[in-house]
Amino acid sequence: MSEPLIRTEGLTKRFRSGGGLFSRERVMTAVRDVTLEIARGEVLGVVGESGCGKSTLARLILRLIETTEGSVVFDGTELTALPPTALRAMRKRMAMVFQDPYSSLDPRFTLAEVLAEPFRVQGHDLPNDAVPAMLAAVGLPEALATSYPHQLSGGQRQRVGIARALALHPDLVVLDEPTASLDVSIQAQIIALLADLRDKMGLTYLFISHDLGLVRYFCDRIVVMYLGSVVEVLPNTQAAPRHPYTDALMRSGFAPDPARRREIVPLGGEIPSPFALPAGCAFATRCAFASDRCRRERPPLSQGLSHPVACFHPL
Amino acid sequence: MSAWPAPLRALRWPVGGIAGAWLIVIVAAALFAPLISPYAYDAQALKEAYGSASAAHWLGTDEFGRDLLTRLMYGARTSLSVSAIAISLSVACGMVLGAAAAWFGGPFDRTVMVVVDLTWSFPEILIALILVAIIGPGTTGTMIAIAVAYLAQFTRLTRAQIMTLKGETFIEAARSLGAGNTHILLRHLLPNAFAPVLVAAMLATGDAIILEATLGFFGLGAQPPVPSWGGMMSAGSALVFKAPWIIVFPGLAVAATVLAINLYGDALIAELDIRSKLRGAG
Amino acid sequence: MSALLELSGVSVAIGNVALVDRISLRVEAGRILGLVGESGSGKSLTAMAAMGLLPLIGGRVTEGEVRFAGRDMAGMSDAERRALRGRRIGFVTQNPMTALDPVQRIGAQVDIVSRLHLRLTKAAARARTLDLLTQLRIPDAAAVVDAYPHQLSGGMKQRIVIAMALAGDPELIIADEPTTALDVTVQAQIIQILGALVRDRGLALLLITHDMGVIAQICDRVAVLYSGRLVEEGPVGPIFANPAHPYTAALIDCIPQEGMAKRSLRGIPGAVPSALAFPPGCRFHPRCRRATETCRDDAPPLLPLGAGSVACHHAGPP
Amino acid sequence: MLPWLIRRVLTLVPVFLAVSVVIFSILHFIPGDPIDNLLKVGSPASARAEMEARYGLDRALPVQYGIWLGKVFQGDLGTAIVARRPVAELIAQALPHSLRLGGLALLFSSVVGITLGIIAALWRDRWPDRAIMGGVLVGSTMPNFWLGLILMLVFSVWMGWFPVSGARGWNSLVLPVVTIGLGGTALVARITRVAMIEAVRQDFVTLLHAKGLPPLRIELFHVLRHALIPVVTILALRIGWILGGAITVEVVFARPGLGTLLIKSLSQHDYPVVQACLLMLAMAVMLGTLLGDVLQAMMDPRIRAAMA
Repeated sequence: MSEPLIRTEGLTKRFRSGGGLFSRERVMTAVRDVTLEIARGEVLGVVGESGCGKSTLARLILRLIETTEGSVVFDGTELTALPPTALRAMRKRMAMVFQDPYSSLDPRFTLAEVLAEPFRVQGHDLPNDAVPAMLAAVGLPEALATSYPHQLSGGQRQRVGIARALALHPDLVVLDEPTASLDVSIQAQIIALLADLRDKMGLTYLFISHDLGLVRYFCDRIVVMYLGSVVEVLPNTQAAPRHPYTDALMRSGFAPDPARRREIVPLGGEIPSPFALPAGCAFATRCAFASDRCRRERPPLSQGLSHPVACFHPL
Repeated sequence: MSAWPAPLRALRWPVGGIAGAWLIVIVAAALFAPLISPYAYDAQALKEAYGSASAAHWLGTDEFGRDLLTRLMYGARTSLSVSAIAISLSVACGMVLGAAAAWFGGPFDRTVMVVVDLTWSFPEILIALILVAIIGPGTTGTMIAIAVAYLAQFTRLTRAQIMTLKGETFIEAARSLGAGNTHILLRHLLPNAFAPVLVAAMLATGDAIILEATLGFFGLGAQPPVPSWGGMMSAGSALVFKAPWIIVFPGLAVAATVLAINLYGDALIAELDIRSKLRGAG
Repeated sequence: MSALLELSGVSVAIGNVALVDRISLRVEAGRILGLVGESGSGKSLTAMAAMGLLPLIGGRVTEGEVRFAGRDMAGMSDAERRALRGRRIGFVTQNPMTALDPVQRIGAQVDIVSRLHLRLTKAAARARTLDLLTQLRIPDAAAVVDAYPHQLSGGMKQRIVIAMALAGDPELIIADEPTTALDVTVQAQIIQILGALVRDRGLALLLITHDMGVIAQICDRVAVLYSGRLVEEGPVGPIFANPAHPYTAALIDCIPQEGMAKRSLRGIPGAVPSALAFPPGCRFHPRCRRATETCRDDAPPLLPLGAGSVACHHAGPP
Repeated sequence: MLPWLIRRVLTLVPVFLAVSVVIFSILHFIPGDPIDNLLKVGSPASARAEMEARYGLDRALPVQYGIWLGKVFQGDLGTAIVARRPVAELIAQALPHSLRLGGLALLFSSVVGITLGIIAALWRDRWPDRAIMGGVLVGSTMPNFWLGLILMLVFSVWMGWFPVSGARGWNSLVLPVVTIGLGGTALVARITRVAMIEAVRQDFVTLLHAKGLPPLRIELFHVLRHALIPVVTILALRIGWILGGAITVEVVFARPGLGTLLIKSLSQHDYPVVQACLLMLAMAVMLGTLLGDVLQAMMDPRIRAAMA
């Protein structure tokens, strides 16, 4: 296997809050010791519920926020050690599409200005036909170039966000819940567009989502996160879950088919606070299989099984 | 209609239109006072002193027989220019200070905010009184005093705008494209913060006119014989029972102008759809 | 069987913008009716109309009747309508994060319903609240009643909202996107609770959602809305197996499913129209593969088909 | 909450010190020398030096500040240079008048402002709302002193209902309180109205209606309670602003009080008196913000939680 496009090593992010005169300082661990690789050309999905640290992980990988511990290596270059100027230049090779298509475009920019911005900030000349070509690539009419974001629908805005991300032909595109604020009929359009663009441009995607069904449809490999840690890496979309949390996640979704109704066995318990992580397995408080060892000791992401799972009692 | 810029759309009849019309009248009167005023502002005619409204003097005369309408026009010159210049000064400094505080954060931000919050909770009139006492009475002193008195408000507002904008996804998006600090500040943050601050400045000009008048009332504004609305009322206050019109008309001029500014400002806020952004500005 | 809640030809407008166009629905005791649609379909307005709460958002019923237990709600006095709300109709809102009064303790917010409608004493109301919370499997209910909303998780808050809806011992529950703001594992809990309520207590449930998966899991019948109009209605089995309306079919096809071939998801072309510019004729025609000249000119009427009804000039399997 | 309160009060100490430094040093920038007012024209230089020594004006500024602050803590505010009386005595005479006037004005603007705000919010976008908000706006566009003079002209001179000036009897308070209170009323009414309208849009209010609670109960017990949180915040922050109105109005109505004292001593360059007046006003402002924070915490459990 060739060198991966991205390799992270023990990536950890802790946020500090308070600590002023009026409140105690609290430390929140958003991402905890994440080691993963993204191969060139693959679509890696990261799935988890709110607060699991998936969006923070995306930003750490792009170094949009600074890491507390660990490193990110992008195509042989350690991003975490790069000086600011070199990092800014490196950004033309990696891009991000954001969740909220309403606030991800400057309301004072026309679409042409939005799409010219990547060229501008990287000091490239804007080719004459670039804006119409970019609009066409994401299926928008050329006439929209002079429109402002507020004149567009959510789906159209997200297309603009995608066009902006792809303007300089990056190697890696991080997609942070790109369809979570859209209607289902539009979500499917955008997913289809992303798949087409990946084929055409040979892109590598890191796809962040809370929707396991969508991730299983769209991605090649799937990283499952719970409370800041990776609990399982599914090597393909067909692989059976070995971690009880992944299993619960799969059982929580409903298929749009009344013939496949099933007994719901809801997950009990509450997610522990990220301000006070338990000593052992973070999922132990809600897990039917939890033993004393799970509560005491944190299971490592073991490589011995069919695929990596962080569990003492894999299914 | 929607293709028109917001400042023109805000002139929609009746409220915005009437307010706009009054502002145009008062500004024109101020600008062209030497050309259109019926008398000279310091032309005394002691025989005609304390005259109430008449054909010769539409609004009457003061204790020296000077024409009130003329003095009102010249007064507008002083009051409007002092307020407008003071607020422009205040906005310029407040934007720099507020943007810097929001941008650099840390101890600098905290220091600025403590000072700003503290001054903000003091009455503007108190700050202005002390400053005029230091600088000395007159138009320059009044201008600087008003500028300083409103500095806290604009610093606060600009900082709040930038802080909110900093959290917007489009800033993060620009950063993800490799944009540097200068680009983000100049192309995204300041242009987006500008409209709310400018509208707040307009509304504050109304308050500044009142403040200027109050300083004038205490005899600390423009010094005689140069007329200002506050100064005219100061002179008139002692004569309020004998010749109430001396004080009534300048007061009405202040109230009408401030009202017009507020009404037009409200219409402008509605057109620009920035009401929520102006919260917490007082 | 007679319907507990019946909407016949109900139109809703806010200001002079018509948003819901002649919708008819029936919700029966012991049954779950799913109301599904995308943004702008008018599904939440329909819920507000059924609750008689449209004036809160500046809206009004412009046409048609909302009948509860056979009585036209328009003919009732304000007091009569208020006596229904909380007592005979319970309401569950979309976002549990904002649904509770942040400055009032949980217990008091639930107690008030039974004190107001069932005339219970303070102590009896509290006992009932504790009982309800325990039934909804809220751990440590005795402590939760003394908590403020910000101290609870989203899933817990949604169960409190459901407890408030149940406190007046209602016959009908209207749930407006009760799981949209929740994580999937919590969504499963809430759907299970709602399903059990209908089964165990014989309640009627009007479940509003945009999620066809949720509909398939627990509803008996489904009504599909598009841009303020009802396009298809009927029992879930046949509708999911053989959707007659092209929109219903496309909506089901938009959901990624296990075993689906890569690249089979294409979505529905175009965008959901704005209420200010609904297309003439069939409102779905600009996005419809089957659309013809007729669809552009004439709005198709809702006609019976099998056990349900459909509004399409070209209804039937593709 | 108590530990928070203690910490909150402790933070006022550095603020107080900072304010006192500012107040002390600012006055030394004021041109004009109070000694000039005291000396007879042509007095020898020695008389001047003696005079300066008597008031401590010959020492270095930091030393003067230290001495001044030390005395302030003992309740000794110095001796008024022009009035030749202990400043504490002057303040003690003026303060009750100002407190009464400021307190009543604050009460007036709170009660009237909140009431008008509620009425406007309940009838929003209909004529009671337009009338109230229009009236309130017009009221806030008039300079305080002018309004005072006009009220005096109409109600005292023409109608003869109230005394023209002075501070004898309750009815001498009516016009000044109304004059000061109108500005505050406008502010409070506007915030109350907006806060009520915003609170009404919240989901939990919809749910209260869905629970079948009577609308008036919802508006007054739930919506108003919410709306009052921002009102209290702004009111506390702007206590100084409302009291500022008192300065001019005291002068207009020729009432004894801090404002009159301040204006008079400013024009006479009577440092010790000006310092003391400013210090009193600063303390009122600081106590106001403290009170606001405490009230806010009492009204909102989320704020209490953040304080733990």
